Amino acid sequence: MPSMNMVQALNSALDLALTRDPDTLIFGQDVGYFGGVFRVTDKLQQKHGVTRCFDAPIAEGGIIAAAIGMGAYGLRPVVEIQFADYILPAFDQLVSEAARLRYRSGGQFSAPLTVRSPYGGGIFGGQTHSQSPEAIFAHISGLKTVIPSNPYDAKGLLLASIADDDPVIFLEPKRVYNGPFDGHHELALKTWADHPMGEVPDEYYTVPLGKAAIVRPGSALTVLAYGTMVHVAGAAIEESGIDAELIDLRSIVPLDIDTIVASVKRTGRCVIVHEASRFGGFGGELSALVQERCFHHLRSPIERVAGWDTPYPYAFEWDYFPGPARVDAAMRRTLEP
Amino acid sequence: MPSMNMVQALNSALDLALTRDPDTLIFGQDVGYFGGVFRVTDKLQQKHGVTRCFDAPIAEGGIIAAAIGMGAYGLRPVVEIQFADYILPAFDQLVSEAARLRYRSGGQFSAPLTVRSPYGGGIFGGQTHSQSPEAIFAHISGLKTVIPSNPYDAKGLLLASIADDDPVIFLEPKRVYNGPFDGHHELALKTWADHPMGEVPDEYYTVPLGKAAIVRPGSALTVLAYGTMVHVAGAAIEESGIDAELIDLRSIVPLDIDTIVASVKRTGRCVIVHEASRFGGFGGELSALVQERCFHHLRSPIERVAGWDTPYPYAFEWDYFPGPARVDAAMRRTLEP
Amino acid sequence: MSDTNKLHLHIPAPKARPGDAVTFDHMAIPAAGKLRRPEIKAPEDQLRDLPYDLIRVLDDEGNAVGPWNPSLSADHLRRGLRAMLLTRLFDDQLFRAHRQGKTTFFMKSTGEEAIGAAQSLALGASDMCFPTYRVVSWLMARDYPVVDLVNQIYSNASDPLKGRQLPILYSARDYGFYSLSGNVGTRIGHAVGWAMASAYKQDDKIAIGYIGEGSTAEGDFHEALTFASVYRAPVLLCITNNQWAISSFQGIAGGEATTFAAKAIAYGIPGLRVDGNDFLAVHAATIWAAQRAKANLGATLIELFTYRAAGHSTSDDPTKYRPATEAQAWPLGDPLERLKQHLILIGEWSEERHEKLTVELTEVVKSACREAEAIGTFGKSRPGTREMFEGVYKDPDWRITEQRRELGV
Amino acid sequence: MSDTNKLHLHIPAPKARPGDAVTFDHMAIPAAGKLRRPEIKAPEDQLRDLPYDLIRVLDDEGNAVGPWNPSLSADHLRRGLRAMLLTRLFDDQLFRAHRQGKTTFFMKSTGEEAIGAAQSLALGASDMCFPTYRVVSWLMARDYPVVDLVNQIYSNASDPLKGRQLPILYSARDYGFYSLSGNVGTRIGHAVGWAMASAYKQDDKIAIGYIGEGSTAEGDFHEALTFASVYRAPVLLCITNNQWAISSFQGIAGGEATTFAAKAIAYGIPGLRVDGNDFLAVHAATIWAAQRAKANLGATLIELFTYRAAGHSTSDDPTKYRPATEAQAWPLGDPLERLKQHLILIGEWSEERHEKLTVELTEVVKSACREAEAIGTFGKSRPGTREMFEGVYKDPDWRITEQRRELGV
Ligand SMILES: Cc1ncc(C[n+]2csc(CCOP(=O)(O)OP(=O)(O)O)c2C)c(N)n1
Ligand SMILES: Cc1ncc(C[n+]2csc(CCOP(=O)(O)OP(=O)(O)O)c2C)c(N)n1
Ligand SMILES: [Mg+2]
Ligand SMILES: [Mg+2]
Repeated sequence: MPSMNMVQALNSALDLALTRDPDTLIFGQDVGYFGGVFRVTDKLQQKHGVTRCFDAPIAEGGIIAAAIGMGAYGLRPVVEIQFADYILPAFDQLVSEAARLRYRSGGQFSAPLTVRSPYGGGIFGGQTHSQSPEAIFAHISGLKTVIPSNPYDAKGLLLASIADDDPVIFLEPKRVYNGPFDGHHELALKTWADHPMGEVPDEYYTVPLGKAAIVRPGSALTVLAYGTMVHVAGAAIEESGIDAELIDLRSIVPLDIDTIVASVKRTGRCVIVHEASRFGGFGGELSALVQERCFHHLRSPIERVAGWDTPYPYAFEWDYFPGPARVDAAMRRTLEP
Repeated sequence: MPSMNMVQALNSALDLALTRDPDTLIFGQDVGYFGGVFRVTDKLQQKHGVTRCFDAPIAEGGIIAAAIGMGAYGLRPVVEIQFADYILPAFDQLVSEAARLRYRSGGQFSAPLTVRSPYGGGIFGGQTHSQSPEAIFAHISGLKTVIPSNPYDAKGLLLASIADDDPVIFLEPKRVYNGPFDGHHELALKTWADHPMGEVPDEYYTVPLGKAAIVRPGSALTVLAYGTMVHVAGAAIEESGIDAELIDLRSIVPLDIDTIVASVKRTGRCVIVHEASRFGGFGGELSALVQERCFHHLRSPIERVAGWDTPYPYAFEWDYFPGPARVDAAMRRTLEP
Repeated sequence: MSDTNKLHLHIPAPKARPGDAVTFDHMAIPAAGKLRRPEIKAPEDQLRDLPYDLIRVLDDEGNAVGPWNPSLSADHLRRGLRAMLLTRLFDDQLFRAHRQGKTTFFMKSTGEEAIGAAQSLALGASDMCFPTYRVVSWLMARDYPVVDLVNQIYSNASDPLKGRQLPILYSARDYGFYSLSGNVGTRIGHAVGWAMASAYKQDDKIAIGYIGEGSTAEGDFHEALTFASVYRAPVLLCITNNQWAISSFQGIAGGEATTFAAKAIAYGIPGLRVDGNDFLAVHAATIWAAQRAKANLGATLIELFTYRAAGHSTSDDPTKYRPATEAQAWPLGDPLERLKQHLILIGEWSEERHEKLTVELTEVVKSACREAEAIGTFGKSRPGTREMFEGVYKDPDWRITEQRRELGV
Repeated sequence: MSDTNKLHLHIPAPKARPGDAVTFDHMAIPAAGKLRRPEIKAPEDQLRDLPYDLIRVLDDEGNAVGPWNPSLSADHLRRGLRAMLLTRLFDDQLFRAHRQGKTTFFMKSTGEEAIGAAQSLALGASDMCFPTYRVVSWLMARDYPVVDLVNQIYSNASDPLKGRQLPILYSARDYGFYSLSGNVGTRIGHAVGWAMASAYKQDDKIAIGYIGEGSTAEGDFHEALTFASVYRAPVLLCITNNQWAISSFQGIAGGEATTFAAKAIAYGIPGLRVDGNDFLAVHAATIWAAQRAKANLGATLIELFTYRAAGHSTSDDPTKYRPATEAQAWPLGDPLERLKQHLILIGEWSEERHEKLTVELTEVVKSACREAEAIGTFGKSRPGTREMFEGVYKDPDWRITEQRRELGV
């Protein structure tokens, strides 16, 4: 099977989507001739034509608005927002329009769009190239939020998102575009070539939304993570020698509650890891759900490992970014009698 | 002491703010000559002059942007967003600019603005006149979020918010503007005239941000609420005969964690109530915090009573709106052995 | 440069407030028939005077004059008159229904009926309209069942929107009428996207999007026009300038400094300023812009100059912020009266026929209301509670199913 | 109307891509000195031709000609030249520093140095600039300590922004330079609000806000201009049209359909289109607009027509999307060379003096870098980790204090 990094896997997914469905088109800032600042749409315009993959004005709200209108017409637009930090200008279009259209129109109209966006930290991008805004989307009824952690899932989840008839926010952890990153920034970079999930079929396939992956089975405790944090948690588990079960949520809406609950009921302990600021982050919802559904099985407090409650601090990246050491400490706290 | 409804109390606060500080000014849609669609700025333009309280274009982002610039100059703007649902077009200005300015500029600039907005349901306002978006603000480091539940607090908290040197989102539960509403929509309306918190001094005073109020002491369980839900929970407690402790958070950022934790440690049980959709709502953060800090004191699962995970459904208001019955059921569940 | 003269902050104010004498003398009204009608292929730099003029066809006597006269058939004009009159009667009836507690909310389009009616009849059945809440006459002109409007307003068991939406925020896909919502400004960009999609598919359908003059201040307006200009979208973008945005006069949206039609110049597209109370002028401008759109010449911005004769909504009392007599003083008159006058003048209508039509349409509205009330007014009947949980997504996830179970529906 | 001809979607494309021959023949460049300079009190309707012309003072030989010639003193011109040259040398030095791994990121303003330099010197010390990341020459012209720029870029222990901000996103309140951020478009409205505040206080300070031509597509731009027009804010709103937005040519922002200066017409304010590579023209236009602002005549939109000669940032390789030789072919030349040529022509400068100045400023930059590097380059030195937790709010709440304790700082 060919080996791909996440950028190549996403590019392959988009290439297939354009090939299979004439009603699918792509637009966004710099995605056309240039192929995107992260190269995810590389060569797609050249291969499929200028109207299938083209540059958009620097107007995120306008991009989403146009995509909603195209969806109402019957197309399946896939748009790129250059950084997840820049989805915010389009937040109203996503919440007040895309998320509500099917409901309020009694099903007459819907917004089957996919909003791709590089997200998360670890690249010294500073305040506006590093944020993880997933929690504010997860709270919005009508939106789905997908976050892959590896090339194989990225391709399958993106194709599933494009095929989905509802608006999907597809957040791409840019720190793992070119290789799995476990938080050990002091060590040499790894590539996807040596990683099993870097093996990606050329063909069309989907990974269903709402189905979590048990990355590593274990009995001592359950670690819930998504995106880059799956690799950070994996490293922490490996290095600690703790027999933790690691679950990659893959999509937070829909959320695979059954897999989560079954695991925590077995282990009795739970650590939640995300990059986003802790307060009001998605970890709060996860903690509440686990607590509500596994209360009598819990043997210690559910722990949250997350970014601090500060803006994303450029020079303090590794003090802010939740690394293996913080995950390790949290796991040990949950194991205290 | 004069009796005021919440609209009058807010108007009194704004009148005092304009009188005391020439650097305070008010603008927003229809707040000038007309005095605001909810009459909160009634007569302020006539009394203080057109440049102190004036109409703004229908451009929420522009309103916040202008207020940030005024703050950078040295003014203390108080803006009204006509409905909290319409803060969303300004979300990027609030998150990427107002919330970050002090931090990113090394303290050279700050954004001491107050954003007032009528919020919440119970008035048959349908999808875009009923929402409770507090969770998406609570997640943003750099913003404060205040939600009064009665006239006395409304005036004191608004004056404290205006005096605060950081950006404050001030959400006014419009359902209790004219009287306490306990969710019994089938019963006659109550007025603030018969309510102790409807007694509001004419003078300037503040209610500190970050200090919760124990509305009703109790020992059986702790109910956490804010805004309209304080009254709903109060009714549920009274009718149930359960000796619950009712805490009105008053501000969710800063959050009075000490009062919350002390109470739950005493009662060992906790019910969280809010109008906003449940999934990803602020109840998740509260549940997680309580669980983390009171785990060994908890005798039953923390319950959340909230709006359903749907858009705000116009004709189904009373099926969606969390009423006393749902709070009662949740309290009883927490009391089950 | 002298720093001595102090700055001051300008706050726009309308010419008259309650108690003041009403005057529209400051408003220059060009005579009907004078403005040229350019070729649709005319380059934008030859059209830059149009936004400062006013396209008018009907003169004060009711004659149709000048190059913009669309020379419509009498049948077409009568269809327009019918749609406008039906809208007027419908508005009055449902406004009363609100006062009688049959609904929680209602909005009238009194004085603006010509706009939706003329444009609905000018455009094709498969074109798509992205409306504001003031163009219900679009649906009236296409014979949308009045009873379904009332069912929606009453949110009864037959509400096509299943009780999920505030009264008058209709959606009627089969009638080329896009889903409304309570927030303003956001859907004009959907019109552009829809038009881009039609062009992308090499289809021949065009879109028309509406926005109120007050809402043009939203960033959405600018982003929509930017997209329309950049991709030459086949779309008509219409600003209904009815002088008021709730209590704010159009000066708060920029109307003191220039016309709303002039905003077209920022995007290098034509901007037409049209007498919105003149059915023929609205039709003519719409056809001109539609032909440009269909000829791949791109978007046109149309300012429909009119006046909001009624309150903003049932929640509003306009006498609090403008003279009560302002509506009557509006120099461009009543669109219904002006079309009627024209039809009578050309011998295609009479007071008698108008009387008969009024009676007929009053009965249409009344019987629709009766039919709807038989099902139920607000609160008396409504769609199954289960509808609250449907349609959040195409397929519900566990949250919805669990919560539906918790509520027991 | 014929429905037979099919629609198609127009996607703008630049005249030349890598491999194509470069030509700017399609670009009409009016001769210097020809355009009239209107009275600042001239009504907007007499200024509507200006956005389609180009204010130029320096002709091809370097003579200052025409009514816009500001007749600046040689000292003023030399100060401008110094600021521009310092910026150029600084950019080159720090770009190299990035290649050497001393910082993670850098952006140049090569070819655009005249803009910040001329406007910084034209406006008052207490006026406030709301910059983009391409007007560092504003600070150079006001003798901001170069070492502090480098300290910020290295995020070392002396970084004035305490390690919290991406390199080059400076903030320098005492130099009339507002806080930058990585997101584009959002701060132009702050400039308007600041100017409104000055007017509200009956102060005499004015504001100047910048935005790139690509970013004018953001709704923020429109809302800012709407506020500026409605409240007649004393503000200069400047669009630096450097032809490119990363890989997107200005046509993607609407430049195919009209000029960016023409956007002023939508708001009923004057729009000036200025040769951005002409120090004298930029100065003259700035003074004209500043006088209007200070005379309570409101805002002016200024398009500064220039070219982004370098890559977008250190992350960008422009040869991937535009011909490598395009920069040299830019018909309006190099702002630095043109001002130098003028000064020499009028006998106030020489190649020798330029050589000496280059040597002197090279040393200024080098010594600033040495000084900063002595403190530390990126990663080698930085503010105390505690700074990560400071300044989120004026006073930290329990979350910050707890988390700081958890991290042990
Ligand atoms: C985003 C948003 N902001 C504010 C409002 C509140 N609001 C409802 S209608 C209205 C006035 C709209 O005026 P205009 O655009 O002129 O339309 P008109 O009512 O005159 O037809 C306002 C401010 C809203 N619905 N949505
Ligand atoms: C809101 C937002 N959207 C997108 C970006 C990504 N981005 C950074 S710079 C840039 C191009 C800006 O072009 P222009 O406004 O012309 O300024 P220039 O770089 O040419 O000076 C883009 C798209 C951003 N920083 N912020
Ligand atoms: Mg209006
Ligand atoms: Mg540019």
